[in-house]
Amino acid sequence: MNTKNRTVITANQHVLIRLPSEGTKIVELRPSGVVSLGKFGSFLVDGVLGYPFGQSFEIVEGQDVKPILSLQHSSDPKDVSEEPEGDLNKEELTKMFSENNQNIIDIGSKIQKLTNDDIEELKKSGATSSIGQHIIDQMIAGHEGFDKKTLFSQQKYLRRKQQKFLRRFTVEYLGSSQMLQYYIDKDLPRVIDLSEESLGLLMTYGNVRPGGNYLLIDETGGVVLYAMLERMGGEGQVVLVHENEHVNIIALRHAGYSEEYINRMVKTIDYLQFLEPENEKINWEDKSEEELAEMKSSKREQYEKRRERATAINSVIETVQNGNFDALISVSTLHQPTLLPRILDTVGGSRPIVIYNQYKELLLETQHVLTKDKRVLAPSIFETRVRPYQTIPGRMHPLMTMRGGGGYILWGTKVIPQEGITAVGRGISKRKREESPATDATDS
Amino acid sequence: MNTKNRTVITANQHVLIRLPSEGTKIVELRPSGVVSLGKFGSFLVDGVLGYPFGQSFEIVEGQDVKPILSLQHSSDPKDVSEEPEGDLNKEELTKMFSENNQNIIDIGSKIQKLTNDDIEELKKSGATSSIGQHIIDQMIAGHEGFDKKTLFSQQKYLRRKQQKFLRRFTVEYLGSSQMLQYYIDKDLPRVIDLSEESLGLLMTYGNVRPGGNYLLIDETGGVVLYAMLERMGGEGQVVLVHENEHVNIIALRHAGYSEEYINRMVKTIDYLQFLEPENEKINWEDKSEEELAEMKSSKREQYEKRRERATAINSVIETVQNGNFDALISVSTLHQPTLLPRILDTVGGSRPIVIYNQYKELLLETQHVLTKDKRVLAPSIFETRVRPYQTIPGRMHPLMTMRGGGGYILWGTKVIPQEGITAVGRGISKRKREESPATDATDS
Amino acid sequence: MSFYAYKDIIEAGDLVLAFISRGATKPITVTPGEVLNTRYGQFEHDLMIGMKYGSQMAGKKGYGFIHLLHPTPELWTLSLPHRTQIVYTPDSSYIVQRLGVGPGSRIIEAGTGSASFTHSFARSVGDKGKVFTYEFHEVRYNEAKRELEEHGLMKNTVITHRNVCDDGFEIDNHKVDGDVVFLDLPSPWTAIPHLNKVIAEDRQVGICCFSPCIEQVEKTVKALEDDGWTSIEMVEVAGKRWEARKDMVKHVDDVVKRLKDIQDRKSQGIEKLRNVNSTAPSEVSSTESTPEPPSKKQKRDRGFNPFGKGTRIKEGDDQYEWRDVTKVESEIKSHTSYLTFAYKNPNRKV
Amino acid sequence: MSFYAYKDIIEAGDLVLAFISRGATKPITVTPGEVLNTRYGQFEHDLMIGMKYGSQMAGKKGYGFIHLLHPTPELWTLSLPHRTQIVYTPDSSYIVQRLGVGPGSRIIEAGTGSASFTHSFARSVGDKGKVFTYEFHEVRYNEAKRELEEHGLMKNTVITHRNVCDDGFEIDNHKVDGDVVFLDLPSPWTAIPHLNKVIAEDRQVGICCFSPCIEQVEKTVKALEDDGWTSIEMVEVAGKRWEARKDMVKHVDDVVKRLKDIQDRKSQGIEKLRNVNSTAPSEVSSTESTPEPPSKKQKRDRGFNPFGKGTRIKEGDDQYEWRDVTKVESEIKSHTSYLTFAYKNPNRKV
Repeated sequence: MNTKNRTVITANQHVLIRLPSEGTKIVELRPSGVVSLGKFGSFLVDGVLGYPFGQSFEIVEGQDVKPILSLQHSSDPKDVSEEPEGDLNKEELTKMFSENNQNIIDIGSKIQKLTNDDIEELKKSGATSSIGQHIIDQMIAGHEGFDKKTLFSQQKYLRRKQQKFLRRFTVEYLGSSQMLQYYIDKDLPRVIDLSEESLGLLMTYGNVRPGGNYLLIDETGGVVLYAMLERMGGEGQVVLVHENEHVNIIALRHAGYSEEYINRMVKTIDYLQFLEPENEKINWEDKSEEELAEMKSSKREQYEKRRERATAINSVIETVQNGNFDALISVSTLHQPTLLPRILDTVGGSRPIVIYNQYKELLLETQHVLTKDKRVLAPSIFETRVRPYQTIPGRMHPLMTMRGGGGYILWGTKVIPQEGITAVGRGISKRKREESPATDATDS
Repeated sequence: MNTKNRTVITANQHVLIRLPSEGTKIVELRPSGVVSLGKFGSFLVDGVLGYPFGQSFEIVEGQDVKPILSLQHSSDPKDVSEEPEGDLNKEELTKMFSENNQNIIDIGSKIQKLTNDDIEELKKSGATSSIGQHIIDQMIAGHEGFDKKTLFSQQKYLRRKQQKFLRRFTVEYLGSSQMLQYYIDKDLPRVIDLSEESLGLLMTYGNVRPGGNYLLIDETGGVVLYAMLERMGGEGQVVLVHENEHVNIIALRHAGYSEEYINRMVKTIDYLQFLEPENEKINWEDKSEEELAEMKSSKREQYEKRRERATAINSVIETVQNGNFDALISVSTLHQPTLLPRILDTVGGSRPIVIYNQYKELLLETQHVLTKDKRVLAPSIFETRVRPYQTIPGRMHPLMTMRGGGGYILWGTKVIPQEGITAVGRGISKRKREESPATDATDS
Repeated sequence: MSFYAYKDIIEAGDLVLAFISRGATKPITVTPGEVLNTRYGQFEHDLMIGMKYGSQMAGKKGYGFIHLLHPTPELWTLSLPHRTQIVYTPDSSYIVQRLGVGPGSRIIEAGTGSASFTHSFARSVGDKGKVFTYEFHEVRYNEAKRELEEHGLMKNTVITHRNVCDDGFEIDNHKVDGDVVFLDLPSPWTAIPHLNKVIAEDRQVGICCFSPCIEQVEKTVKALEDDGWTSIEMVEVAGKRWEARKDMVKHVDDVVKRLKDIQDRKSQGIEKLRNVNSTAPSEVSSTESTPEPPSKKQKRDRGFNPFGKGTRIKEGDDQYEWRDVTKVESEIKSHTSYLTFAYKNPNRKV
Repeated sequence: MSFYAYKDIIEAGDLVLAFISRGATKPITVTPGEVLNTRYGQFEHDLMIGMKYGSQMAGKKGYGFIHLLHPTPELWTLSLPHRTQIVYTPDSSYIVQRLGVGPGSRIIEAGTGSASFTHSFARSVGDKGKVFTYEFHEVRYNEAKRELEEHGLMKNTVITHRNVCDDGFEIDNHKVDGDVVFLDLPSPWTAIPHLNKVIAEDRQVGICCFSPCIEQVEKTVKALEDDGWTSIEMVEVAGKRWEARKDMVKHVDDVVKRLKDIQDRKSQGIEKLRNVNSTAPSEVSSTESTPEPPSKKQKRDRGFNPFGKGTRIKEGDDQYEWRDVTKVESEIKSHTSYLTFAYKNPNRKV
């Protein structure tokens, strides 16, 4: 059973902390513990327990917290992020235009009279909830150009400063999106450039759901595996193929799953065992009760360990030999064109084949191989990109910059070709081409 | 001199006709001629002469025209394309919602009582300006669901019908964008998938301007050449390399340039002459006046022709051998990685190298070759895509579909490497890498 | 056959998606005695029974084939006649991922539309979760209801004929208790205030509003703010499909050879002409520079023709050199809708 | 040196763009006696004089180098310290192409901003055309004016210090007669009505308004319609830069070999251990299945290590197999501005 609480902030779970700087942190909530957020302060774990996930807090007194509406909203009813309503008239706009222009050149650190030392001093001087606001007030006082800025740029400036000094944070459930976000921020190559939208597409094209029996290649340290376990809700099984002696599922350290749970849901097998099962099966014969009785306890322990290992290996090899997996999901840097043809037959009929790669060029090579191999129907390469907007009323536009990349996904369906089937004749094929300009499955 | 009139619709020029269906047509405006627009009617050329380019017309009486504001605007002050102002309230919106939904399933050709024959009959029945509106009225009368549609969907429906039957058209100057648009509509492979935005980027990165001396490879039938001539305004020269016996600049047929003009601005050379100039130069010695005087007139004519040809070939070969071109612009399906290293030296120092290809994969191969070849600085692949919006007030969104593709452009700068220069040492190089994550020119 | 799990062998009564060609997948219910007619041949239902899902099946006359696919929400979406605007997979998969939809989620969806996203939700929430979907349009409601029943999805799905903008989301005999809301309505801002009565009170609730026009987004953002939703963010999802293709490599050396060949053939022609006129012995040397005889099969003599100009060449033909390239769909979906996300929290211990 | 035409040899007083590295191009005016200091070394201006534009130049101490580039509007844009929002080349090149800017065009540009687009316009319209550019902000006006003068662009460019929203576009002693208008202003709708006095009356006039926010577009569209502009269309331009890279090919066979190698080394280890304990003769056969000795250079013995794990490998190293791949910039410009195009016609014979 999955004993994680997905809805309420609970002791002894790993959670994601989102900071006003848009930074993220994964922490374990030890009862009576203290979590340090660096320059954003620190808080007592007990203060956040019992609230639903997604709750935002502000550090108020010492390490105590109070719930707030969101990172952008202070507890005050009116706060700086609110925009003036109504259309600005021409005069105001012209003024804004001129002032905007005027300040672009002038603004710089040189007119910022508050030094970093000053700020550090202020931070040390008190631990009240108003410290962030206090620092901001001081900074405004030290900013000569501030009153010359437009209302909008003042607000933008304040918001930026706020992000740096307000002692606020949100406690989020550590779902797969949060886990991925954490790795994207900290170690993008670790997750092979995977984006949240590509992860979502992987899960959907892979038809990942409770009760499925999946074959997975995951070189993201377990982030993809974690997403699958989330979608499976404790039902089904993932056979995870790995290339090293030991599997790397470091991301699952934060997952809060019990070892028993992981052992039940995830079976691991290395490529040697996968591709040369007969050699790698372990010949094992249980010793008789009598023999066991004669063993020293240390020997007996060793025996049990070896028995367990042999059973596990033989069992997963057998699972692979039985095949009929409900999907193959591959997020790997290994050369897929030489790998896939050797493992495709373990996937059941009409089940999805979903291959992720950071580079479209490598999926291109893979698609050509799969198109020749009749066992995958209609493989295509998909690209999905999410573009976030600024939604300030009256100033709506896409964000000016965003992360490039995000990877590509090849999706096809495992099928069972029949010997000796002829495609339709040339004449029909010609008419068909005219009707549907897309490459046709019967052409391949 | 370029004798084309760029501002006023003038007799004997080729122009682009834009139709309400968004179709385009290139026609030559012969004085007193008649231009047929198929189902949109036909018009007397003399009726449109003297108006500025960009003028829209409606066919009124017989083949006469009257100027109108635009294809979307009838001469009536109030027309169907105008939207009701102001916010709709909740009730109206709910109504719209329900009606919208209701009609989606119902609308189809089955409830369209007017047959195509009826429409043809109506079209024959009169040639007045009101025929389009008349047909639309009849169609509305025959459309049972029409009064059930929302105002918006009624308008959308009308606009769609209008596009089919209103006898309107715009006469545009046949600029390079229009020429390209025409080929995109009619024969996309002819222009190798080139988009207007890629063409613009080619011209800008190629620094095409009056007085330049350019080396061009153009397999689009002359569309790129036409764009260059437009940017050069009759000053400078283009040396056009071609792979067949004769150059294909079919697009220039519509350009309206005189043969003299083209001969002055464009010199052509085939790859054999370009790459093996010494073999291909023609040994030519002028005959003496005495010899010429002895020739029969037919022989004399032949001699003059051969002399002209020899002079032209030798002259262009010499131009290439002198090199120092102001840019290399290549829009070609030939394998660039083997071609470029052989022609790069004809380009002057600090001049742009601009290579277009339909496929990024092929520019990728080219970039690798150029990065190794020290003669091109900082080559990169650029992609530009324009996304058009619907701008109906209150219903603003990007168009739901658009053409995919548009090609890619590799841009770098021709430089002159020096022998024996050492890059900075490893220590410095390491620090540098940390400072600027992009691949650095000194690395290659 | 079920949208909740795979089975292996086709039985009578099963829903099978007959994959005819890209862009042409036909849903059929396997019925003894019936025949599927396609332009690739005829396919007898009787023969399908007992075959494995995923099998390639030959046409009756010995040529042509189809593939017999097991339904999934994604393949079903592809096989749908476009009755109404569909939420395409790049959008739906992102919404599911971002809002953390999984086993146990309780979904509120309005309107049902073609029910394609409903299928996807039902698959994902499993038997511990629930999908409440609302459709105002009667014809479409009936069609969706029938389909959900036929597809066995009523196990965790409740469909209601309702104008949620006017009448809200409450359902007799059900505590909706929704924690994921998806609104695909022309005026989501009129529906948002009604949500308070049906969303969970003890945990965070996520919402996604799906609107084609930017002005709808502005109104939606305001309505969400007014109603206490936070972390509002709007995004667009751009999905593209690429196909692997091959592009012929044309070396400039071959171009040069070809130009030389043309030159030689021309001068030979002149030579021949001269020979005819003068009966002088032909110069043998003039053929020495002729390039090696072309190895490519050529129906008529085009001289040296390294790229097969004027002949019909199959992409990837072994006799030529090729490069792998990708080509995007000729028409891409440049816009589906704007997706406005937000969250609502109880802001108290629970 | 001129932005209108190339020259070949660098002279004293020339503007040279010193290309130091990608993302670091420094404009210098070649001045005898001066030295350019970069982190790749020192470069004496005196030595630049007489060199060809485009030359690679070695640093003073014998290592490091820069390239000496001839200015163009595009390279200038790249070398600009980002004084203000720049109209980037994917946008500017499209605007120029779409509005048919060419020799003889008469441009109205407001505001001048960093003057980078002004450079591009001036280059394109040539000596038959004219660029009228307006800047309200005094500091920026002065800077742009100085720069345009230094760059010799005053031949066809007129810069005016003016708030066009209030005071319009008319200029003493000039008939503006503009046929291409580019407005990069916070409130273009306040400037549009002033255009009527300065745009051409005898030919079509094209306009592009450049606005970051969608609400600005709505107001602009309305103002254009009210003022008789037609064929209004708004677009976005998305420009991306891709770099060629190489990705190592890792065959699964090598993975399998490596796993076997690890296995063998382990059992050898056990064997050795046993040998030490029992001094029994070692089994020679156990080494037979050891894979061929690794051919790659390896500093310490990692066993069979086909992909060089844990070692520093140069991208493209000959000892490994690679595939060419493209990688987009790590941060892309997802939005610059919305471009609203429209046309105005005299609607009469001229």
